[in-house]
Amino acid sequence: MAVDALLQPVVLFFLLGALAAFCRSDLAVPEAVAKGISLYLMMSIGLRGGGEVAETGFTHAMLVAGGAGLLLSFLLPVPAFWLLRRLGGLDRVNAAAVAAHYGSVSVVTFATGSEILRQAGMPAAGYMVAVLAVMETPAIISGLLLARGAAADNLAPRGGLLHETFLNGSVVLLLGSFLIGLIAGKTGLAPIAPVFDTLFRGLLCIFLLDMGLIAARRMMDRRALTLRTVLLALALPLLNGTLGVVLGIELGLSPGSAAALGILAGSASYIAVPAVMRLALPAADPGLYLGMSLAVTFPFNLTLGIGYYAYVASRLSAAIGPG
Amino acid sequence: MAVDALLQPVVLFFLLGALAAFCRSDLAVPEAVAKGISLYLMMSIGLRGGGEVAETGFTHAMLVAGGAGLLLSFLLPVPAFWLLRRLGGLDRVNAAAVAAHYGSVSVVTFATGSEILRQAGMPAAGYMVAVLAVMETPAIISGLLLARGAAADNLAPRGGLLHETFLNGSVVLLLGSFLIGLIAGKTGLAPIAPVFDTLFRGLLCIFLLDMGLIAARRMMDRRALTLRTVLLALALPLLNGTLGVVLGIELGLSPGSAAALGILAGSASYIAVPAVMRLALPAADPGLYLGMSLAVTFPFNLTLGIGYYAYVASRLSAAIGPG
Amino acid sequence: MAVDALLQPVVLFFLLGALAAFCRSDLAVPEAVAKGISLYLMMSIGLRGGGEVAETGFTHAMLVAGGAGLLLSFLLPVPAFWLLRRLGGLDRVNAAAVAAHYGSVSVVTFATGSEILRQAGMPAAGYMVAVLAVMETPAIISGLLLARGAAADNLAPRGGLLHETFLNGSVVLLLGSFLIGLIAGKTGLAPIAPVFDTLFRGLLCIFLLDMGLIAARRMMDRRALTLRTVLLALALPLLNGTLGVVLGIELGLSPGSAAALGILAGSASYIAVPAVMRLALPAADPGLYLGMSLAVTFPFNLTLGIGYYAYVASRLSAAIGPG
Amino acid sequence: MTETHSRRRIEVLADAPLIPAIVKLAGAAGITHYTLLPTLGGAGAHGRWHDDQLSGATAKVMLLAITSAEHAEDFIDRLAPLLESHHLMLLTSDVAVVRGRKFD
Amino acid sequence: MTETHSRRRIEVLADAPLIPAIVKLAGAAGITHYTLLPTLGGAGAHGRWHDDQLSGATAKVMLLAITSAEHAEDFIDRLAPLLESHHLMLLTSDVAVVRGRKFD
Amino acid sequence: MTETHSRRRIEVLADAPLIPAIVKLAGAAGITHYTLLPTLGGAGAHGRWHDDQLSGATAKVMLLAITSAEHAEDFIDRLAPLLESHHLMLLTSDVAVVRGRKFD
Ligand SMILES: Nc1ncnc2c1ncn2[C@@H]1O[C@H](COP(=O)(O)O)[C@@H](O)[C@H]1O
Ligand SMILES: Nc1ncnc2c1ncn2[C@@H]1O[C@H](COP(=O)(O)O)[C@@H](O)[C@H]1O
Ligand SMILES: Nc1ncnc2c1ncn2[C@@H]1O[C@H](COP(=O)(O)O)[C@@H](O)[C@H]1O
Ligand code: NA
Ligand code: NA
Ligand code: NA
Repeated sequence: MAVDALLQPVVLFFLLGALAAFCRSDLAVPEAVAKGISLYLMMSIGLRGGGEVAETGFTHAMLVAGGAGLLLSFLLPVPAFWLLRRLGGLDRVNAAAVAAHYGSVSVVTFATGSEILRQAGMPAAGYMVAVLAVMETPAIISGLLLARGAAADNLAPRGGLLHETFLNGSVVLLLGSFLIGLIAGKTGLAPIAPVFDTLFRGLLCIFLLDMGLIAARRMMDRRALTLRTVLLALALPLLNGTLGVVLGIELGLSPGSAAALGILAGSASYIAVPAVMRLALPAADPGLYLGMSLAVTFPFNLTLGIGYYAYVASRLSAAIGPG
Repeated sequence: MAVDALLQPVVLFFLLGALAAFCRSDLAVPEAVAKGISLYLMMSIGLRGGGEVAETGFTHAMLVAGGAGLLLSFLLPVPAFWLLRRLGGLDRVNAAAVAAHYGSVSVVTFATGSEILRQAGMPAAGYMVAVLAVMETPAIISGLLLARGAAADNLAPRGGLLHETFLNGSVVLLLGSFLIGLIAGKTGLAPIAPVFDTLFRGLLCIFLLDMGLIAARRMMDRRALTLRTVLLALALPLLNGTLGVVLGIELGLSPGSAAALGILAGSASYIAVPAVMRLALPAADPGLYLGMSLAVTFPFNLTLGIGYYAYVASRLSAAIGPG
Repeated sequence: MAVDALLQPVVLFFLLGALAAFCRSDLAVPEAVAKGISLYLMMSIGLRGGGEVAETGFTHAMLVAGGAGLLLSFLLPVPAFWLLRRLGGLDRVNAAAVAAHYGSVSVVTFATGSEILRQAGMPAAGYMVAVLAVMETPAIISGLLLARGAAADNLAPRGGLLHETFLNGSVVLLLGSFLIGLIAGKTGLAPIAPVFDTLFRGLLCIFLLDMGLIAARRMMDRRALTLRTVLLALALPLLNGTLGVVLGIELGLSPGSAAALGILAGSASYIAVPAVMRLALPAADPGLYLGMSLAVTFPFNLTLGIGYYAYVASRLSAAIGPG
Repeated sequence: MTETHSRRRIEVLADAPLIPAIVKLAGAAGITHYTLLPTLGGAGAHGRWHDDQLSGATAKVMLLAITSAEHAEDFIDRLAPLLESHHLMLLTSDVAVVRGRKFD
Repeated sequence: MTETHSRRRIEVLADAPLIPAIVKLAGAAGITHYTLLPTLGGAGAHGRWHDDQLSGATAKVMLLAITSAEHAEDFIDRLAPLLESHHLMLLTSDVAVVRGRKFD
Repeated sequence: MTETHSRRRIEVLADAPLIPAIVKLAGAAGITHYTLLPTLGGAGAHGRWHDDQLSGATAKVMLLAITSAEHAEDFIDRLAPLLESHHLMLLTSDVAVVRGRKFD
């Protein structure tokens, strides 16, 4: 499946973008278009997740998965922080900022993963979108606690950082779309499905082309990445992702949903968390946290990680229980 | 029907945008994307209207509706001007500028209204798009006449304002697309229908998300709105819209078309007219006319107005005639 | 067929844009949106071409067509250079820069032509996309050779111009998408076909609306065009295009593919080549080469040229051989 | 060392629909070369604004022109009476250029 | 000839998420009128950047404010300690305006 | 009161494809820190232009660099012979900065 996943157009366009950037081609996707597609992806994911939950209703499994996601997002930054300090040699503020990224999630990794899982015949449950939304912000709070006191600053927002965290545009759009999907239900969503359902994979291709360009350019431009931080940017998704899958299987989630929980745990944020961190921990280096999450972890997950989490999930579920 | 309309994704996304802006979320749709979708909406409306008229041919009802629209657009600014001077306490120039907005029409209100009418089983006739196009500009001329002389200005366009009025981008695009739809006919439009037909409602959702953000931010930012102007921005659509519906029914239009005429009469421009007014009556306050039309009248029509016009149209037509 | 072609929405939107610009309307498509659609068109053309070649496999005809394209792109600039010097009265550098544009190709002319050919029942083979990609760059090299020595310049790229030529964004995207289409095959492309296939003609309409605006504005703004250069901008596509069709028929290509080769030979670049020329031959006037290719040759090909090449191809193939 | 010449730098911030008229006014003052720069938003005596291209009526554009002292003065004299009524911002400062003749 | 008045032109380049906080800081220094300008990219002591709006965390915005010498000084004093830690660029220069009162 | 230092502000307007080469030229003159600003259109001796990103060949970008007088002079000397042939616009002016060392 790993090779199959690698040869899908979505992944190939990511590789094309990365290759173009490495060869210093002037290929570029206009920022407004990339941003527009990114909003579209969040709306689409939210609506489709909400629509499915409207179908299935609130279930026990959903609560369990939500709780697991909440816990993971809160706690994953702690071991990450420790590793980043010990092995990565980062100072407290930078380690805390990076740890928050790895506790949180990447919407596009989840989106690509969902498509690959669906294609592989082990789709994730619709409520995993709600878990995605739930996991975006708690890690930020953990990160800020780990940075302890570093945030005192003349430019720090007066009303506290919680506002910036919970009202970050991507969090609002994802949750809002999920609720709209929930209210509208499958029939209400039908007239807009040609946009938010049918076009999804194609637009994801354009977006991943741009991600390839951005990730590769960031890898070449920034000096912030060292061998140690690059290795950690590979180890953290593997550790967190495996943990997520195991937890999911243990809690009785379907293989697809457990794989999705692994994808969420293993992915690192590069939209919501950086925007908050730039404000909350200005002393942390954006070159470092964006370099690690965007230029190393994201490509890794897209090309290898997703396949690995899916593999572990299917093997574990086969080992443990009957079909 | 009013509640149903409120729970449709298009309206819910408008509310989501407004809510996000009120909570001071940093959610934003790139301007280029919003502008692009706005062009798309005009092309789509024009093409579909033209395609339908190509089907039905030019009818008597079409001429009648066009004449009614022309008249409404020319005359509605007069009572509006009087109300704005008397009850709103506005000076001549500001009253004239605002009056022009209310005589003209909002393309997106019409688009959303058409969808809601279609869904409610009382679709408007295809030629109502031509009426929409006809109603965009006459009100501007009335407004300028009401402002009388205020336009003498060093920056006023040399060639007279009629050029700016009739060649405003949105007017040209709407009329041009209508003509193209007319020439191409249903068969000629078939290959482009997947874009201009199928995607319409979905893209309208994204656009209304942005409208919600813009309307709410404008409501919070600008000091130009007073209680009196806000109340007028609610009364004018009600008055004009009711007038439009009654006139439509009297003239023998179908309930759907009469409701659409009401929606047109009740809506206020926020694309074509402001651009001309900024040039023609620079002394008028954009905060006032955009605040009233965009931040008050548009949300009102979208959430309540459309349902009200449709209700009146269906009741009146039931009361008056058989069938 | 010529009149039919003129009345298709894609062409009508081009004319609408041109008309709006000539009347000095303020209609404008945001640059980011136009650029985004232009990237989309290249991806779509590449993917579809690659997908078809994956179906048919590499054939003899494909090799022949590719060779012919390579040759045309290399050699067409030579007579063009001569005509531009002699009849156009251009200096060496300007003549060389313009000649390079006419040896290379216009992706959008090809795209529109393919649609028109398909509609007319004489579709071009899928591999013509590869020919398109092959023809983009050789003409640039010929042009630089013809300019001989003019490129010595403080701002000239250190690593030589070949890098800029072969890694131009549009070249990379077209070739990359072709390869992805080849790898994915029809089944791999199915999930993204709703974007890259179904939406093609509709989005082409929006793009051509913008092209009409840009071409007409360029025609009005720039003083670089003289009667002689305008006439040459009409003669060159006719000459090159006829040559391309004849060569295609001689080599045994199907009428549709021969017409497509004529379209490629007759079209002039306005995306890849100008970007390289601005860098390689800064002394050449962009007003001249963009004026000729974008404001004269492109509209000519779109409205008349394509129909003419198709006519010649169908007559020639009928004259020469049996079915 | 390359010789430079002192000229006036004029910047005018105006609502987008007014720009063509301001370009004409500049032309009347002898200023035919200029560059237009985009803006994102701002705040002034007439409230906050944000570039919503939607209507374009309140999106602002910055016109930049480098010119001689005389042309600058002429332009400023023509613009001055419009500054308040049209919500313009006009800035002038000194700038040095290499090709003096080009910026007269 | 229209009379002009000398004022201070302040430009602050900052990451987009910091702009609201910098606007507040300006307000505290008495500067309530400003204009925001977009940027495309650049390079500094902290490496190269390019406006990828994706996260917006490292897209930079230029704040432009014209103000009196006192307000300018106050603002600079407040900003100075933040320049290094927040990767800001602060520039000041002289500019002449027509309506002096408006830019105090 | 925060101490400020006087430096040179250099602005170069150039067609987008030339920007990387101009950045290299600046680097050769010792200027490695810069900011790139977008433009919308304009008019000059070579006619009017409008930012159609389509080909990008004639879209213009403004490079802004703050630097010491010596580096500025060096850069200007290198750019001067290219101004006419490459349709560039070069402006220099004075600017004050807080952290003088950063802008040398
Ligand atoms: N002192 C200032 N500094 C920078 N920009 C200003 C200043 N005053 C006004 N502006 C800009 O000019 C616009 C119109 O100003 P006003 O007419 O005062 O509302 C404002 O919205 C700002 O974008
Ligand atoms: N000397 C300079 N000239 C122009 N822009 C600069 C200069 N120094 C810094 N910048 C801009 O300010 C940003 C942050 O600077 P730094 O903190 O040095 O990385 C850079 O990325 C540039 O965009
Ligand atoms: N005096 C000027 N003031 C402002 N911008 C100018 C001026 N002269 C030239 N430019 C800009 O530089 C570009 C190239 O100038 P030119 O080489 O004269 O065509 C023009 O299109 C303008 O955008
Ligand atoms: Na994670
Ligand atoms: Na109305
Ligand atoms: Na050609």
